[in-house]
Amino acid sequence: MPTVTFGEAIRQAYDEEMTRDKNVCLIGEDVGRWGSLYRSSRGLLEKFGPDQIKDTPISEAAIAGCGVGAAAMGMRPIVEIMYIDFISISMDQIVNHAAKWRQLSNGKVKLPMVFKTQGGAGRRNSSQHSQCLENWFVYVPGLITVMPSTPYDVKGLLKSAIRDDNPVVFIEHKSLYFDKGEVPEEEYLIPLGVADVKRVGEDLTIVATSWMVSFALKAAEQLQEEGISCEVIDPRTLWPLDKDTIIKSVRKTGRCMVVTEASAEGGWSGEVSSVVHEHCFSDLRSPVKRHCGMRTGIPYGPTLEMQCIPSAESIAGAARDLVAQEVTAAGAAL
Amino acid sequence: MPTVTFGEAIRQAYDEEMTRDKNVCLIGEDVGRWGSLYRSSRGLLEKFGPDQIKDTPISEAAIAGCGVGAAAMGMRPIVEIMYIDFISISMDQIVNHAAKWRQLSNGKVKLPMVFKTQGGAGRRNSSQHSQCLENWFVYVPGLITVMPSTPYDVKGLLKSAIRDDNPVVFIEHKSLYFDKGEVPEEEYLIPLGVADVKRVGEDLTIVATSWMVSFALKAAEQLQEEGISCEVIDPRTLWPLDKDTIIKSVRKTGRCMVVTEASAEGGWSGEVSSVVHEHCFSDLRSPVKRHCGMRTGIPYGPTLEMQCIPSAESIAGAARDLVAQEVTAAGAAL
Amino acid sequence: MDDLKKLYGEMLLLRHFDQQCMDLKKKDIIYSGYHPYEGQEGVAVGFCGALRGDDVLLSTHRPHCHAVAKGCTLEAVLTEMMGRVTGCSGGLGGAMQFLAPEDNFYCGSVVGSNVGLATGFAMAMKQNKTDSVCMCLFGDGASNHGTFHEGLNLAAIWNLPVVFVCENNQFAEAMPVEEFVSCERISARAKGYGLEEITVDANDVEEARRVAEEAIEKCRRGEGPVLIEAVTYRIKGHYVGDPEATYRDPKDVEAAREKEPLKRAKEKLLEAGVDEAELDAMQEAVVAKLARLETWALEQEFPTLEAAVDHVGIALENAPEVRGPQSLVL
Amino acid sequence: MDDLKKLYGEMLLLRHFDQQCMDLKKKDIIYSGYHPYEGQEGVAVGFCGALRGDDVLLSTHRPHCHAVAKGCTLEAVLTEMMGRVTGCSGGLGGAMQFLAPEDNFYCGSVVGSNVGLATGFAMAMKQNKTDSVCMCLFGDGASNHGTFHEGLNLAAIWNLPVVFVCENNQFAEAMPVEEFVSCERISARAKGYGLEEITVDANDVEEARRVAEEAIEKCRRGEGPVLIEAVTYRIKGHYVGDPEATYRDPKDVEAAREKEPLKRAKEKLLEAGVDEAELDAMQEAVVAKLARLETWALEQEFPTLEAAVDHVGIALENAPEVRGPQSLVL
Ligand SMILES: Cc1ncc(C[n+]2csc(CCOP(=O)(O)OP(=O)(O)O)c2C)c(N)n1
Ligand SMILES: Cc1ncc(C[n+]2csc(CCOP(=O)(O)OP(=O)(O)O)c2C)c(N)n1
Ligand SMILES: [Mg+2]
Ligand SMILES: [Mg+2]
Repeated sequence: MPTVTFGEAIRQAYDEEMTRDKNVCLIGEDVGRWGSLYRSSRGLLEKFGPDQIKDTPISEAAIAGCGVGAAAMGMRPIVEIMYIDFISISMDQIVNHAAKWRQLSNGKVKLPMVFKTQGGAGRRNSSQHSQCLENWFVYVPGLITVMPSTPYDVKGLLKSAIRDDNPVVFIEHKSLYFDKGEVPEEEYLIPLGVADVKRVGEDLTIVATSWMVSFALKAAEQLQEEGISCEVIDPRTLWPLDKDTIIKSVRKTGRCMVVTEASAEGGWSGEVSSVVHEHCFSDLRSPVKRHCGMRTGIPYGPTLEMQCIPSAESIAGAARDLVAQEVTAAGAAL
Repeated sequence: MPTVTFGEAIRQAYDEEMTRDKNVCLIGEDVGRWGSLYRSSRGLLEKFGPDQIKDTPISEAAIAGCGVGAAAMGMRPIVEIMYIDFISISMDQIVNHAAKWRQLSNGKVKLPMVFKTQGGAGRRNSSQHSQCLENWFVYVPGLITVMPSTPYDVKGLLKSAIRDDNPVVFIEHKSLYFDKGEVPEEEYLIPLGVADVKRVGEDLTIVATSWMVSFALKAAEQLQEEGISCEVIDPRTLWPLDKDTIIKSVRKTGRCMVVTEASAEGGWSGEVSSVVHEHCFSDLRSPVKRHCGMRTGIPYGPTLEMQCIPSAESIAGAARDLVAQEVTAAGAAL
Repeated sequence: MDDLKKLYGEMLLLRHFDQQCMDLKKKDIIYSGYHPYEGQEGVAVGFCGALRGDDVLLSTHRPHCHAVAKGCTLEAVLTEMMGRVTGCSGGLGGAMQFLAPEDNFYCGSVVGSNVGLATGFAMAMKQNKTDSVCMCLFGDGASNHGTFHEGLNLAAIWNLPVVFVCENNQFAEAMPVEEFVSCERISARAKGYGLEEITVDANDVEEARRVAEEAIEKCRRGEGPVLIEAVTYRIKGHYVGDPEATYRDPKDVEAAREKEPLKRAKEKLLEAGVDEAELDAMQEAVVAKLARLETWALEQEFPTLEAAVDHVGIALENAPEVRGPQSLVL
Repeated sequence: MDDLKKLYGEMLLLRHFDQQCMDLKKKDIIYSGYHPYEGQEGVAVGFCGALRGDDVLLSTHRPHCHAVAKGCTLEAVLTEMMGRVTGCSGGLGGAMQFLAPEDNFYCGSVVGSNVGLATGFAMAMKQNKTDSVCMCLFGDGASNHGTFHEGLNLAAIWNLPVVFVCENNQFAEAMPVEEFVSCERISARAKGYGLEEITVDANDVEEARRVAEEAIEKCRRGEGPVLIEAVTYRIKGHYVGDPEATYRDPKDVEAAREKEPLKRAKEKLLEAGVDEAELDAMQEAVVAKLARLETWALEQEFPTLEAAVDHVGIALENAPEVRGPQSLVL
């Protein structure tokens, strides 16, 4: 299988879907001439022309609105918001319109559109360019939220997101664009709402997303040497959540840790933790642990930001503590 | 003690704080002439003049930005966003600026400001005017989030929010404005971050917020007659969360249910559920239950919206089920 | 005069329809916020009525007359406001927000947002190489919103077929336009987008229609967008029973009544020799028609909770391969 | 000529400072996105340099020269960009976002937002009855943002003392202004807010300063706001190493070099008989000063994790009664 970067996998997904369907178009700031900030659409303006690749002014509200209108007319727009931090400017269009119109028309208006953006730390861009805001979208009925972690996944999921008839918020991670991985030459889709067990294990289920998946896998390798066997699950779609895969795993391992770069408070990690407790209470040897980013704006500088988010070491440390812990729940004592 | 409406309690808080400190001002659409949509600032333009009561154009982004700038200059602005649904338009100013500036200046820039808005269903205003979006703010480091449930609380909390040196998102409920309750004549403050035990009980801890508190209390009354004793906790401040009060209660009752009008998925109820599991795992007889609004846009019509959110009856039903349940946790079996 | 008679008839229907809705609101049979339209009929009939079926209209939180003028049936619009399944949005939307894709009509209750949405509808039209146009109506208050600016700029640089109509009814809730809009005429904003400044007295329905047709034709020729300030007056409060005394003098309302579009059209018709009895007959017919409508409407069903689904949870008919099985069992 | 010599000297410092930052960026000693300023010095010196200490300046994601011209020390600005504790924001902000309240300087990396923020600073000034003003700088790209519109309108209806300066450097990243801004001159947007249309060739630093002073005085007199389009040219890429070939012809850059503000000021000075050796000496002094600065800067400490606190968790010194005890133990 060819090995390509995360960014190239995105470009391939665009290329294939735009070739397949002329209604697919990409709308955003410098998606054309520049081929997007991290070059994931390079060369596409030349290939598909300005009907499918649309450079826009700096107008995040209008761009998002434009996507909603175009989708209502049957196009399949991908609206790119350059940094997730700026999606704060498009929230009205996403939440009050994109998320509502299908219901408001009894399903008659379909909104086959993708809000594509990137978030997270790791490129030393400080607190206005490094946020993890994914749970805003999980929280809003009417939206699908996707966060891929590998080149293989991003391609298959993006293609599915483009083909889905509901608005999908598709969140890449800025620190993943230059990561490499195998991507088959033949076409494939990855269904939305299906988790991937990235590593099979027995003692502990680690649910991790996006950039954190690779850290969790590194931690799992290290722990394996210490005799702790971790199962690492990447839900890939944050909502709809593939509860079955997670529940099945926790029933087996009896322990669960959720790892996110986003801070825990008010985050999606609490959703997973709650779901696991609700479904696996009697299987759990100890409460689900959330191992998450610090509750702070990501600070600038060469090293500080990495200290604010989980690392392979910190994940391994937290996992060790969790496995060592055996908590007696009251229920059993009765 | 005099009995006043929720709206009047807000007006009193404004009045007292604006009298005490000329830097306190209210900025928003029709807060002056009209005295706000639900009349909570009526008469104040006449009393305090346009320096303290500022009618604005329909410009939610600029209004929020104006508040941030004014606060950085030492004023204490209250920015009113008429419906929380429109706060989607102010998110950049709240999240990328208000929430970040204090940290970004090492504490030198204080932002003593309140983003005041109202949300929720109950007034048949359909999906673009009825949302519960509070968890967006709990999720963002640098913000305090408050949701009062009674006239007494709204007054004391609003006064504290105005005096706090950090940005506070203060969310009222549109269905509470005409509720009445006792409010003392003498001045009082309610500290942010302190929960209120609205009813003492033994068998089950119900954590409820905003409009749901009254429903939970009604349910508790009914359940009492059936011999089930509920403790009802209103955190009042969603973040910082008064974990101690909740944990103490659950250690006593061994059961916990979180009731929110917002749907559970990605919501603040998951935060509470996680915190309780993390701290009270061995005290719990069964997993924490989230009893929350349906995951949908609030539909229009005379009755449908009330079917989408918890009621006293549904809360009582869920509580009955929860108390009947005894789940054996694995930990104890080991 | 036949043209004016026709326009007058359409305005008459809207006037009475609006009155009927207001009564239903007072009886609590319309449930949500309801925003009366009296006095603004020149805009609905002059502008919305100038559109073809395949043109798209994006309206506001004050949409009911726009919708009817665009071609939605009275049945669908009224029962939507009454929350019945026969409504445009199946009764899920209410009086401020509903979608009627079959009639190419969309509205919503967030002020200003539709200016952004319009660019997408028009972009699709342009790309599909049809000569359809999109008309986007919004208020004087909305012209202060950021989306107004972004949408106008985007439409202008892309040459999109949008007729932007700023329905200047002098007020945004209690905010008089002259205090909250920083330029003398809203049309002065056109220059900032390289567009022509156009202001029309929309209480003159014929003039409104003429300007509308010109703008629509311009967009059909690919020379859009166009921005038009359509000046009118909101005779009623922002909503039924709002505290009007806080923001305007009753005398101003009286003065506005002298200039409102129905009165003007009627005077012109009478001057031109049209028989008053004919106009009275028109009115009677409208009243009778609306009475039948109401009787029918009151018999329609309300939607049930099943309608309030989050469509995200539903697997896709046309592309099942993109959805995992658990999406069925959310 | 003494005035121009002074302005020239200030521009010279910024030119070399910018060059130095660019080198540090290439060496990965400046870590975040870094946006060069070469060619735009006429704006920083002409406009920002015209402010008093008590005036507030709101800048952009390209802030370093604005900051220095406003009065922040080179030490504070450079070490902020290098992430050291001695920086304006204690090294937490970086090259695109930092706050220096003691110097009344604020900037941020979200394009357009500062136009809204400016209204608040100015509102406070007006209310405090000082004659301070707020200057808000933003780019040609930012003039397409919704906040531009909302902020201008709000400032205009409230008569706020803000000098809005649109630094038109011809590009927003790879977007040429003429393709993305729908009016010929950005200043044409002024009319939409009832303001005068003012465009200045900001490569003529004297002219820029004259226009700046006039605008500032106008605001001090309570006759604000003012909107100025300051035309200049971004000689370097949007960031170091951007794919310039995708959006402009190298010939255009060459042409722009002929018109850039330092060259023009120098020519004028020489024409007026200033000795070239004197100018060379100025340059040498600048270079030496910056070399000392860098040596010092490299010795400064980085902040530690303790600095990255969420201030919400901290109980209040001045009003402890509004916070419960648990806020201490988050
Ligand atoms: C973004 C937003 N802000 C505020 C409101 C509340 N609101 C509803 S109608 C209205 C006034 C709108 O004025 P205008 O645009 O002139 O339209 P009109 O009501 O006069 O038809 C306001 C402020 C809203 N619906 N949306
Ligand atoms: C809201 C927002 N959208 C997009 C960006 C990404 N971005 C950073 S700089 C820039 C170009 C800004 O152009 P302009 O306003 O002309 O300022 P200049 O860079 O020319 O100084 C863009 C699009 C951003 N920082 N903020
Ligand atoms: Mg109006
Ligand atoms: Mg620029």
